[in-house]
Amino acid sequence: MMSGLVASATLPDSITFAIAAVIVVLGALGVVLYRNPVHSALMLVMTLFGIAVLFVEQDAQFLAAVQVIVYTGAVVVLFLFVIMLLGVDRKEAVFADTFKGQRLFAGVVGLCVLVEIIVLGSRNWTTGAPSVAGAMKNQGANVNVIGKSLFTTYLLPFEVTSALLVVAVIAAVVLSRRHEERPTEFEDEQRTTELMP
Amino acid sequence: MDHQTLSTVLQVSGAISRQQAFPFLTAIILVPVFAASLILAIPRDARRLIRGVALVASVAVLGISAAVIDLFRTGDGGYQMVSNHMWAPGLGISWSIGVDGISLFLVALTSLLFPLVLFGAYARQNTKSFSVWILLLEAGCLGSFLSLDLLMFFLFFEATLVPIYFLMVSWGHEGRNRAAMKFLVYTFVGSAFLLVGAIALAFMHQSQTGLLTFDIRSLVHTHVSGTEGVLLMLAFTFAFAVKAPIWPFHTWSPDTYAEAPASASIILGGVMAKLGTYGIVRFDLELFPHATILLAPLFLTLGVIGIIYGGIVAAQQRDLKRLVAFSSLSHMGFIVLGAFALTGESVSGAVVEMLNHGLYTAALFLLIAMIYSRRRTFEIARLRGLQGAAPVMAGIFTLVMLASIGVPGLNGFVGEFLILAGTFAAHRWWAVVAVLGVVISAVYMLWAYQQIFHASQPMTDPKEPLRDLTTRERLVLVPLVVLIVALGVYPKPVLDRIEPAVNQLIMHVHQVEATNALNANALSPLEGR
Amino acid sequence: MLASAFVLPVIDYTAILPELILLGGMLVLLGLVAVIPKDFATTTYAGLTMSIGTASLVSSLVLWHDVTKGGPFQAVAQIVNVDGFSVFLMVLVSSILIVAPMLAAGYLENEDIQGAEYYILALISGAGAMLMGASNDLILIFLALEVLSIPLYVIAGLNFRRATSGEAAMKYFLLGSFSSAIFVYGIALTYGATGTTNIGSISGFLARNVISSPGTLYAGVALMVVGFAFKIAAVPFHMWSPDVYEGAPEGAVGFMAAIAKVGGFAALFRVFIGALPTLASVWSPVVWILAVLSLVVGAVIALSQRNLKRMLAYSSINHAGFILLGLVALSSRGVASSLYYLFSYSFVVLGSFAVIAVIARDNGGGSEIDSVRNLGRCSPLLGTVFAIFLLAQAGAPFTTGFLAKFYVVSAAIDAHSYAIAVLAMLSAAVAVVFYLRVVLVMFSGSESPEAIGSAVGQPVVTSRWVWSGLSICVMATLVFGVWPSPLIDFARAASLIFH
Amino acid sequence: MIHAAFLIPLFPLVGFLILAPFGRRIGNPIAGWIATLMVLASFVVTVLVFAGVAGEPVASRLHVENWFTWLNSGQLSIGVGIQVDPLSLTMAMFITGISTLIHCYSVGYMKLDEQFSKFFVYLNLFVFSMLMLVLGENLVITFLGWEGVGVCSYFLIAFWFTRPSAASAGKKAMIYNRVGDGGFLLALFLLIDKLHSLTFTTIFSHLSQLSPTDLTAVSLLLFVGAVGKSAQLPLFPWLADAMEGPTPVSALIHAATMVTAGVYLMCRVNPILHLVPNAGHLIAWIGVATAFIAATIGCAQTDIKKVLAYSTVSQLGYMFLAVGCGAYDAAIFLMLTHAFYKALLFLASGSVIHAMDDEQDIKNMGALRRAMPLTSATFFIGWLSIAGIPPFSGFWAKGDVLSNAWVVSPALWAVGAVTAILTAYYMGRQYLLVFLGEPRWKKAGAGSLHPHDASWQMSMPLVVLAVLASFGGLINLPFGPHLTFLESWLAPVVGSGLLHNTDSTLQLWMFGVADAVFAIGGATIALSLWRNVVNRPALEPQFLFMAWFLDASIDRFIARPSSALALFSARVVDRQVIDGAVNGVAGLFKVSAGRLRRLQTGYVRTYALVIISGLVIMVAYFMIRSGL
Amino acid sequence: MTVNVSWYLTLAAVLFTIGAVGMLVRRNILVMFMCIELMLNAANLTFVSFSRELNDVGGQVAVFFVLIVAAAEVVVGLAIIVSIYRRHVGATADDQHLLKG
Repeated sequence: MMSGLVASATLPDSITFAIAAVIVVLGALGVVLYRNPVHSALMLVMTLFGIAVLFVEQDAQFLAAVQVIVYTGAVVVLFLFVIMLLGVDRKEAVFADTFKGQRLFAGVVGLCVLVEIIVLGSRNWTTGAPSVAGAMKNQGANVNVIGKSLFTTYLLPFEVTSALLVVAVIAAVVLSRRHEERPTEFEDEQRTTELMP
Repeated sequence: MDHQTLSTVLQVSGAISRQQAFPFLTAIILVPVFAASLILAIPRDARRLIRGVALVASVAVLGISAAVIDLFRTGDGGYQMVSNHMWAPGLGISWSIGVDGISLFLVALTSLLFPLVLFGAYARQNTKSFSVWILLLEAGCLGSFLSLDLLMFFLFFEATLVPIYFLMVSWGHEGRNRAAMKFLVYTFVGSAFLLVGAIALAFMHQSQTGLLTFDIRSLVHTHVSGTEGVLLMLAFTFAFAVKAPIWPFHTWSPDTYAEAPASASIILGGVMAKLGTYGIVRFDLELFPHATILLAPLFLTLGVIGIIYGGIVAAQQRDLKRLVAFSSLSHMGFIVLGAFALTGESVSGAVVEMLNHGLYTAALFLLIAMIYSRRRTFEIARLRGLQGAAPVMAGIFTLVMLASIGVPGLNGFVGEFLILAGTFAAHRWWAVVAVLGVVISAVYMLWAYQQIFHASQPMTDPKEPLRDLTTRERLVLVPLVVLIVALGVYPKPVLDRIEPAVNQLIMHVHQVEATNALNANALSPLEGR
Repeated sequence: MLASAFVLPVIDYTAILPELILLGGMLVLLGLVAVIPKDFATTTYAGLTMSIGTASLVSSLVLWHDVTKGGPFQAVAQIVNVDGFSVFLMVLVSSILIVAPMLAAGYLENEDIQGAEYYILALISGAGAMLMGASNDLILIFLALEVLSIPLYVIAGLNFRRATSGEAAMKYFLLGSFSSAIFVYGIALTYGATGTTNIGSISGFLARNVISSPGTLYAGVALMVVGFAFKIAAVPFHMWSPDVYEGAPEGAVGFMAAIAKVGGFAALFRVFIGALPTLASVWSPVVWILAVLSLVVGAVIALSQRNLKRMLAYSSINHAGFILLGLVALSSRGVASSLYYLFSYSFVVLGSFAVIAVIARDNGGGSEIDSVRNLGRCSPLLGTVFAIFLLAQAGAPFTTGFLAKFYVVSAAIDAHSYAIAVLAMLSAAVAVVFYLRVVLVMFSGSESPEAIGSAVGQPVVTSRWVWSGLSICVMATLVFGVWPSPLIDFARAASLIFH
Repeated sequence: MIHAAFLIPLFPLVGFLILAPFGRRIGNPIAGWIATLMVLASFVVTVLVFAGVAGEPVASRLHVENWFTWLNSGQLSIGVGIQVDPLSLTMAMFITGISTLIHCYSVGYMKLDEQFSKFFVYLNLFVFSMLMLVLGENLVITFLGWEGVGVCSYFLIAFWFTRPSAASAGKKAMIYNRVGDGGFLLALFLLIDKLHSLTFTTIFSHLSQLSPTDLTAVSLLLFVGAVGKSAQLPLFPWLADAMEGPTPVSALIHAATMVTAGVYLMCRVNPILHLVPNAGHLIAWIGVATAFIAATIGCAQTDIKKVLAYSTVSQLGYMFLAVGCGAYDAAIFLMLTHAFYKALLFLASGSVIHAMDDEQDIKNMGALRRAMPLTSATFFIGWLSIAGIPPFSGFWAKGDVLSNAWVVSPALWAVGAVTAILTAYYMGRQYLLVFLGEPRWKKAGAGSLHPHDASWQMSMPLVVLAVLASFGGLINLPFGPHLTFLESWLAPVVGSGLLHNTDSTLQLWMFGVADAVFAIGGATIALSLWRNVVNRPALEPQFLFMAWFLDASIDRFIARPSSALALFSARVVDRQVIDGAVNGVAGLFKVSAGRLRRLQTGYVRTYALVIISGLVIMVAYFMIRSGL
Repeated sequence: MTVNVSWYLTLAAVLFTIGAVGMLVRRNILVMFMCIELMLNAANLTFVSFSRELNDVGGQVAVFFVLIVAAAEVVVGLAIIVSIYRRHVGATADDQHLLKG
């Protein structure tokens, strides 16, 4: 029933999609396969960019911007920062596994998930009613629409996010505060490996 | 109308008014609870005070139940002294209690045995918690016998488990923990089915009348179809079969009886076993007449197997308490037989047997405890020739033994006689086989008696010579002995009170069955078309 | 064309007052932390938290009054429901927030985890739990879920002296965010399938039109089920809970367990009965399986546990199974029974873990089963209290534990699902074993006759705070066990919306 | 006067109630005398009542006294009361009479026993039960007494409980009796089922309601009870062991009274038996077979009391023969005379044993005639009487039985006749070995042994019984109706069942001569064989000494297998199968708990994997539901 | 050829799967966390695609919220990781299995 909307899909769109999709998938695979966390982080950046492109491609300019700013600008940087801070930028033996079978299982199960979702969706992905929360097309700038809906329909969630951010702050404070070590007998296993820089 | 009827009417009405005067039954249940909470407030060192309170409370209960027996209107088959209060309307549970011929003497038995336990089988150490648990247990048992609400019954039925568990693990013998756990879990599994069945029945009743209640007086009128009835009845009976116990659900009982302290074994064998059989008579027969009649052969067979099996296995026991455990498996078999034979004689016989079995089993366990206090063992092989040293003990033991064998003139005979007579009329061949039990019981009991009391004097070490029963011990046993003889010689007063209720029950059963048959006949032509 | 100037929706503050009180109180505490010197008695913060909780309790009761008067309504642009259900949960959460600080205070003091962090986090996640019960939009539920969980991750890691605490936090966080990622993907698919995330609209949409190829919708539902099942620790999504309960600081575990279950179940019921009633025939088998698995696995694995906290973790998995029975029943009776169960569970679990915290403190953090040996002798009162909680969980008569089990089972039977009812009761019978094993160790001194010995030497002394907290829990457990009518009526009123 | 009947059982009961608590304090010998007095009193009362009843017209000699209702349930209502009629009175009279004598004897016999008072407690209780048995107005009371006497015999056999053999013997007696009681109970249930009453009068007036099968069943079931109580085939081994009890007990319970209860029961229900002749034949054959077998066994016994025991069994067999032939009065007649001479023989042997201080082996006796003339003389009378030498009582009674047997079937008569010879033979053997020959006890160690007649308490009963044994026949002389006192006296009760042997005087004389010949023949054989001869292994084969190995085979084929079965059920079925199942379930849970527990590896990735797997399965389910 | 929404959604599914599998196969906590970010992004992509398809703003708003949540989670997660690493440098997820059974 929605096919009418995508009739306008043109060749450039397709090409963009193809490229972006490749970027996304490669990036994702990179995240998983690279042995060095730093590289994984960079691959993540790649994926996120690809996704931003796809956002733009789907007329979500605002989100694309936020995606780039928040993810690449904040999240990944934070990742890299932590990696460097903790000096764990060393290789992980990706292919030596702690216990056998895990990776095989993971592959099989992952495949199942993918197949199932696609099979379920493929017949007809979109069955919903259009424009319930408010139409997008011909409502002016993407930002306006989102902003409007944020401050009307989604006002409360918007406020709730503040609580979320407060939690984040407190969590950071509480957890990463340095304590004078007062080891209890519950660390016997740990002592050996404790090498504080 | 003539004077006699007039006078009886007056008398009855007088009885009613006197019955309403005071909530006897509620008091019976609540007095022990209050006493228990009172004891909780007493410091644990004031042993005498604690014990005094406990004794007074239990004796008070005995007094009240005596009053109840006095006020009980003989010849009235219905529930008497009923009191109803809504408890949890949302769940359809109500505090409704009452007594009828079937429960009357079980209440009396309970309220008699508990003072005896407190007097005769008292725990030396940790007096406080012992008294509290005993009193709570008494409340639980009385509650289950008195409650007319299926769920109240279940609550009390379950509530008895906690005190008995603590009694066992705190004052029991070596293997107590395992035995207690086995007993508890086994019973709990049983009551799981009971609970589900009860709720299911209540909802059936709701769907038919729109009223959600667990009051058996209403539930009786529920129309239960054949299969449902059978399933529900099995669910109920499983719980009771475990509690009684009925073969083959008995294997917890030898361990439990053996490991439990004297007090607990007395209550287990004397009172709590009756919870099961009482449940069968009260709920199975009353709520599922059709299924009962349908399944009667099965349970009759189980009962008979129990009688024979319990007897012959008892004959092979080396531990005195285990022997008693199996003997009461055999006696429970008689009760089941009577209950499911569904004749007036057999069912009243079953009810009487519950009372009688309570009396002589309690006496047996008391005597065993007394033997233990002298010889420090339950092993039959290690007990010899007590009769020479303790003739009085031997005499009383003999009497109780004969009662349990079922010698006429003692109470044991009355129940067995009625049960067998009634069963013979309805299900001849089961009765014929069951009579074997009469022989077998003599075999194992006499064997045990010979081992323990006969044969030559044992070598008593001069430090601690074996002494005969002390005055206190005699005082504890006297009431039981008196009742054992009295009920054997003149059971009529008891039966007269039991009779009407039982007849009403039997009539109800057969009525429902008849109506079912009628419906079936009415339906069959329709099916034909 | 320019965006027309929009008007902010009318905000009915009373409708969200309890949440606002909690968050506001949280900010107050934060301010205090900033201005007040470091070595400030943590118990004061506890006191403040209690008063905040009390305030929100009062406001939710007021709200209850409004609801009973004016009937249920929706507020703040139809995004929160104010009905019996949400108010019941508000009341429950507020009361948890009153009791939890008392129980934690003593512990935190002892571990000298100073400051107000714990209380702040508790308040926030309390607010989250309330929102989960109230919200009328999947997005808001997702946010609330995060607001509920993230503080819990932190609390799990609060005891920085313990390796296990950090590990617990890590596991809880990784798996939690993993599951919420799955959850949000589920929301996305559902959104695609129905065109909206608003619960009311979803149910309306599904009621109005039949979806010829419901693949996307089903996928979405499945993924959301995973999200909820994880939060309520239903098998097979339960595996985090034993580890987290064991690693997390004892004083807080009770709160974590209670609040997570409350929030999770609130949202579960809200979504599945509120939004997807028309699909009941499709998802109820899944819930049935989850319930069965939780009942069985929880009870069975608990049998083999030697650590009290792990044992209780598994037993609460078993409890989750019981609460799911209410959803299996798919009736207002079912919802009411689940709510009643949640209520009784919350207090029992709070109390149990508080007792464990005390014991663990007395023998250096160990919470093995032997650590309660002879507790009944050394400090009878504490032993009795613990025994009461354990017996209540086992479903002993005259405690809320029994009535709760009875209520849910009866709901299941009312819905003619006898099999699961019997199964539930049998699992309860199995559960009796491990509860009583603890009681046995406490009172008879030994689990097996050979191993006689005393672990708890001197009588255990605990702070006033803990005692008062425990007494409240015991009260709630016994009073509503003997006189259940008010609570039951409340629960039934709370479930009326689902007719 | 008849209304004093309730006193008959009351006196012994009172005696019991006095002695049970206080006997020990009252002490020896007063306690004994109290007991004796009580029984004597009830004997006197019996006589008075007898006179009263005898004074009434034949038609109205049946008096039923109801005391109180024992229980009533459904249609069943059972009262407690007594029935006074010629039969019960006859029984009561000889029971009380003999008991009085034996009480008196016991005072002397038990003089030195430290449980003196307890002995009389039991005796009084026994007399009470026995009287209830015979006087009871319904079968339940009879059963009450029936069990009561059984219990008392248990007590008294095991009286010297320190002897394991005595204890076992008591147990054995009780258990054998219980087997019979099973039959008795079933008979009661059958009657209850059919007639809803157990009162004799009611039963007999409603016999028409019973089908032939029921009648047969009832009579045979009651007979099973009688077989147990009266030690008939195959349940007689207990009686031999019962000799472990003190001799007065053997005399009273295991010769005179209790063991005849079965016969009494059969006579009491004669209206039923009368209707089922086939049952009668069975009874007759079992009786005569028992008589013969027991007699053969008696020939080989060496224990003075065992000989008497088997002779008792044999005589009881005669009684059942009579019952089976419908000659109830003959049965009663033999019962009475037997009570006299068998009690006499037991008491005499008792004083022998006393004199030999507790030596019981007749091979170690001999030549006691000189040492204890009175005992010897009385024993001699007993021998003549039991052997059936005219004119002693035994002759008349046994003759009556045999002549009736002939009427039914000559075969029965033949066996009975052979048995008569054997009886005379083995009793002669015993007399010769005990009182004649040379005193073997001298060299058989115990040099300081001076046998002598016992004290007067013990001798007086001997004399009285000797007199009775000699002239007891007078109560029922077969010469014309005016001399058959007993027969005509019992006629109202057993008349219905009585078949009148209408044999002419000639036949009568022939029978008499025949009996006399048998008796004298047996006696002479004994004289010729056992004069001065101690051992004749040929005549004492092991087979007979071991009582046809009946006891052994019962032990072998019933006792041992059943105890093996019991052991199997206890050890295997109960412990391993039933309990094993229960514990097995528990174990299953333990194991699976351990298994499942291992899934919880502690690795985050495992947990995530499980989550995803769960997801996969669930989505798969949804796929199926969405029709893919 | 034309691109319709199902391509985007398939891509999202692929992305989600890769993330999930990564979560299962990697031991480095940070990387595992990145994989979770991948999954969130898959969700986002789905939202956006649907919102375009349905011509509905709700989806994009949802993405906005998801972004915020992601940010908050990152902060908390990294804080936790830091606190763990402080105790045990270079700890992988697999090293953390004191708690089991």
